[in-house]
Amino acid sequence: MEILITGLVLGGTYALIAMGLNLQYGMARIMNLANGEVLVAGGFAAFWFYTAGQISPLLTVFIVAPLAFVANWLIYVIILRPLVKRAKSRGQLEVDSILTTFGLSFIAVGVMLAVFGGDYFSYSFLATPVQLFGDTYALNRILAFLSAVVICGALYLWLNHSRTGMSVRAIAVSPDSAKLVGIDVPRLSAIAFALGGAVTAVGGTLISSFLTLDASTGVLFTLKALIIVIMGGVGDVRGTIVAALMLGILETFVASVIDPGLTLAAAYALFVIILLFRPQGLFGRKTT
Amino acid sequence: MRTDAPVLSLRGVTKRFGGLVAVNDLDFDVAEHQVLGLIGPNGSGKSTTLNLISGAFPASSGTISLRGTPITHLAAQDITRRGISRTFQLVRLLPSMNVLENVKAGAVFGHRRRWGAEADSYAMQMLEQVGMARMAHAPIGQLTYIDTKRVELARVLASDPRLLLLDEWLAGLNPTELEEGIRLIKSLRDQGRTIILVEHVMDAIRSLCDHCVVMSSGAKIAEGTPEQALSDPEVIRAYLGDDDA
Amino acid sequence: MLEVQGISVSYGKHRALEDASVRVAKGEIVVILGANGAGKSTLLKAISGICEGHVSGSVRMDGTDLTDKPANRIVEEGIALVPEGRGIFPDLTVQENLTLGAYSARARDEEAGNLERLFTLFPKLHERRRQVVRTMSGGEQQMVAIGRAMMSNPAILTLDEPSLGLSPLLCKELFQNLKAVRDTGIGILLVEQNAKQSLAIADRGYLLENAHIVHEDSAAALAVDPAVQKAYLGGAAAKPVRSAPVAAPASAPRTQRPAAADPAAIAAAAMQNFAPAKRAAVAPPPPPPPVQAAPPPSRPAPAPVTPPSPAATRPQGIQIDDLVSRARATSAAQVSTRNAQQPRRDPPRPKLADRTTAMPDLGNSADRLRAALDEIEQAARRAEAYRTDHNRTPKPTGK
Amino acid sequence: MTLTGKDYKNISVVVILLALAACLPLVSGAYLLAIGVTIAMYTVLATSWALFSGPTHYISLATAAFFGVGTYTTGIGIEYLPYWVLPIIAGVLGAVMAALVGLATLRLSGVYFVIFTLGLAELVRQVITWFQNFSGQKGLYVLTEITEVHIYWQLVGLAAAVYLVGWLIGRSRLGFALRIIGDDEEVAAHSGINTSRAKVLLFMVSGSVAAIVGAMLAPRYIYIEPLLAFTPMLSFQVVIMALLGGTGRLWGPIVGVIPFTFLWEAISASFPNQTTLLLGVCFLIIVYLLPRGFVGLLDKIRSKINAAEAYS
Repeated sequence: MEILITGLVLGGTYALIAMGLNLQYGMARIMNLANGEVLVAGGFAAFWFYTAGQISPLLTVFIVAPLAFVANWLIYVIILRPLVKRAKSRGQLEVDSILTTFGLSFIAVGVMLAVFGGDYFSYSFLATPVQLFGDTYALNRILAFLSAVVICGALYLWLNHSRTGMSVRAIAVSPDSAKLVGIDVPRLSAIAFALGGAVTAVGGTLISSFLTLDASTGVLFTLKALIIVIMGGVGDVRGTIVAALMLGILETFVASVIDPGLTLAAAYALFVIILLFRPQGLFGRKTT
Repeated sequence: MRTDAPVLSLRGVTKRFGGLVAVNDLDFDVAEHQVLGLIGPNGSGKSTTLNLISGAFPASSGTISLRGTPITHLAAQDITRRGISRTFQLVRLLPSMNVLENVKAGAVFGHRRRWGAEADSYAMQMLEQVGMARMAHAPIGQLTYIDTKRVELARVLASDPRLLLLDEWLAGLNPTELEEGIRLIKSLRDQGRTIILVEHVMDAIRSLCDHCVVMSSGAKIAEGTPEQALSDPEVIRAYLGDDDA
Repeated sequence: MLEVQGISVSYGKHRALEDASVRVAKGEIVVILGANGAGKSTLLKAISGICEGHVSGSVRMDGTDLTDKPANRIVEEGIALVPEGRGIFPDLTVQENLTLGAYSARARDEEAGNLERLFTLFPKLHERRRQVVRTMSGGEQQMVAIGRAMMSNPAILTLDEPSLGLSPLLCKELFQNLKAVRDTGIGILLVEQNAKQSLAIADRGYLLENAHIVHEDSAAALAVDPAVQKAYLGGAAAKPVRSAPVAAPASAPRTQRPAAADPAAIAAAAMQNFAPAKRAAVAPPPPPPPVQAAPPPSRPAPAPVTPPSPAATRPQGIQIDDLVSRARATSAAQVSTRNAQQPRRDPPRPKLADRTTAMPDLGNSADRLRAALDEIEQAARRAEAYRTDHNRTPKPTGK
Repeated sequence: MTLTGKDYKNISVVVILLALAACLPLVSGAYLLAIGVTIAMYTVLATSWALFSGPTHYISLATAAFFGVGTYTTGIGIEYLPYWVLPIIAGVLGAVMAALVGLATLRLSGVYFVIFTLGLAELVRQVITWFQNFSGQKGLYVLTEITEVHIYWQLVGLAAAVYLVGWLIGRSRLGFALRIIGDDEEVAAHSGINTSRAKVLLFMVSGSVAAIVGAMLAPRYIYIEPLLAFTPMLSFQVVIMALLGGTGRLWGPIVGVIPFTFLWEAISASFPNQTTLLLGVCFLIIVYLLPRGFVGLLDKIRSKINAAEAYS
């Protein structure tokens, strides 16, 4: 029971990160390997605001989100759009964007190292225990989970019930058709990419309240987010959430029963199984 | 009557894409040395049928057999190795290679595999056959439209296929090119090759094919000599639409 | 009013469309006929700004220049395309597809009204509005596609082969629907292979052959034009009456190839489809025996420059045989002439108007129709006989 | 096999160059030799990487995983077996691992492959750390008689072998098949090529070579621990060097390796804290300015000169 709840809580925050990546990869069609660095940057912001100004991470979210949105929008428009235009095929865009975002991730790591140094950073925020179903959990985790639920819910509603959200999904489903109904595909792709970045950064802010981060942990989160997105099915919101919860529970299980050092190995095992038996993801459909 | 199995036979072949039935319970045979025309209006499932035969994707049900041996669930490369080679509706060449190397690709990995000097000379022979020998060392980017089609045909011929699938090989040619193209396919016919021809140029069908299978909405609606098939009322209806008059 | 002026499109070296001009007014259906690869889809893509090739020429909508504008701007100007492959969002519901259809600013104010109108036009869409489009049948998906396009409140609706993959019954329904759309005041530009049905609902039509627009006429005139038939069934189909008695006796051994005409002649026959001025010249292989004595060839058939003076010099009864014998007599000569002439075919091309007058008068269309129907019946009998005798794909019914 | 005069010329040039390279330890000091080892190591790694990734366009980030497996083979095996067996065992282990990874991911699109290989080193590292936790040790000592010079010669020999294998593959049906796959996989399948088998085979070659390099370099480290053996930076550096040189030719990667090694030395010396950042900048420079590496640049210049000559 304890594993299940801790897992769900962890999975909830993973869902938020993966949602960010899914917006970028599923909707804007950019495989962003610098995603984890955005997350760490969000965590850094929270750390800085908290230690310097005693500002609660829950408030920092409202500063981080618009900043990350603008930054990611600029990255898309300035750096990535030329690649989209230059690419003759989906495959070429994939290779180019992978290399470019790798470069960006290194640059981000380098900048963060220069600014904050290579140390782990953590701060103590709401580390008070709460009782739930007879077990104790840290309040910050629960809060982070609840915030993640709120944000995921809002995103889900936005994607499914707002006009812009629907057009973002339309781009994911069929960019060619989207043009024909008058959607400005380049503009909306930039928005989806920027929004994805903002969601990821918010995820980072929340995660930093209970996990220890350092400048180079970003890539681990990128990996986990990628595994979740592929498991859930690219561009599929429900799949992302389900896969994130699965991964959260699995990791918690492995960490508490076998060895905390094996969480990534466990995630990979799950990933391989999915690749072998359902390469299109849990909810994805086969393309013919 | 016939003791030997046909080169290719389709029985109850069906392909569904989601809810759409692209090919519906299709039966036909191709005999040795026969040129079979597969015709029908756009979207009637001809190209899908060709893709099913060549193994580009698997049939949902039914069997396809090559000389009596089922090949329904084989991968494309295994089907090619067994002797079915195809051209593509939109010509597909290997852009980083020259003309000869493109053709060699067929000779090296096809039905009868050759290597080294033998592959080179065989590929050259095929280029001569399609009239491209003088361009053997030209890069692909310099070719005219019909020449790209000829190179693709040479690549397919170089694999020494038992059955040749030509997917709208004459489409998009201008009149002069069309004349050359028809002459080329006719020369293949005269060599006694077994061919399935998906084609829209009706005059070519009439003159090149021994036998025609007409498809509409995924199903076979007529079969016979070109004259018979094309004068079938069902066929006229499929092409010209329902006559309201 | 949509006006396309002298538009040319090339994909690399391949010229897909040359100097095409088309206009569509509101409240009319204009159909573009042509064989595969003639450039029909390219024309629609170029109009909607989604063509990947190099486009030159001009597209104007009510006087606003739309050339080189991005696709979403063109939608705002009131041109909606239903592309081949439908252009819908298969993973979304019908309702979502329609809402997305009204994405453009020009459509938003009218969204509710348009939706209501659409649901009256296609009640089925209302029934199925919560269904995911991918799970619907081909005909229903096509309906969604048209509905989606109509939701953008277009002045002109362009459709690329909407009947593709639909059963004859659904086709009929589709064309009735298009007529209903036209009656709401929308102009429709339709690219079709289904000549008869599309001409039945159209007001005007263009014939596109080998990247050129070769003919423009009213739909009624095109419907009886043998060139239209030929564009689809090739040379011999235009004269079924003649071929009937001799064509393929049922006992013919099937391994026997049809009398092998020389490739030049085959190509020549095929090329009749491309060369407008020679539309009357039919050289079908194998040539049927002349029914009447053919007059000696007055001049080589393929000479394309001056159209033959109509009717007077060509009594229609012997016309086809006449041409057949001429074609036979000159087939060898044709190759060289043609090789020399074809590349230069464009400059001396007569203007559209000239060509329409050059159309051979085929007499009373009712007579023709009767003849064609007779022929179809005969053919049906023949086909039936053939099937029972020679059923080589043994089905239970054949035995 | 028939060799043309041009082949003989190329072979002799390569043999002479390798012989010259082998003479380096005789004339140089310790510092230059250390750089020589680094260059030889990256040449082998980048060339074998490009053997697979060049024609197939799959970006493998698994070099560090294979390398680490090789290092650990030596680290564990040195106590029980003579040294010369270990690189062979490492090669076999690398090939087996590559086969498993390839079979699972090479059927799928490139992105899956990248993601999988990206985490592979971390995955193997976690598993090894976990095993070590049982035995209670943190690292392994590799104490041998093998000196830097020996390592250098081994690597030069391995480089010769890699060039030979690459050259043979280029002349073989497998190499031809890979070029076709790189151009158009569907055509390849319809020409009768078993595309996944060809890709997996090449990936095995590449993985096996990386593992051998790891095994050969283990004595240099003396003390190995998971974090050192599986450093992900290695994978990225190999990718960047190979891309900088160009993957279109067998000799492409070395053209990237040599300048990059010196550049990297300079960067590490002058900006020890900004290496990551500058590596990122290198990635961007390659993608935007040198998409086909130095080789592509040379080809472009050459074709321009040819065109200019054709006009004059």
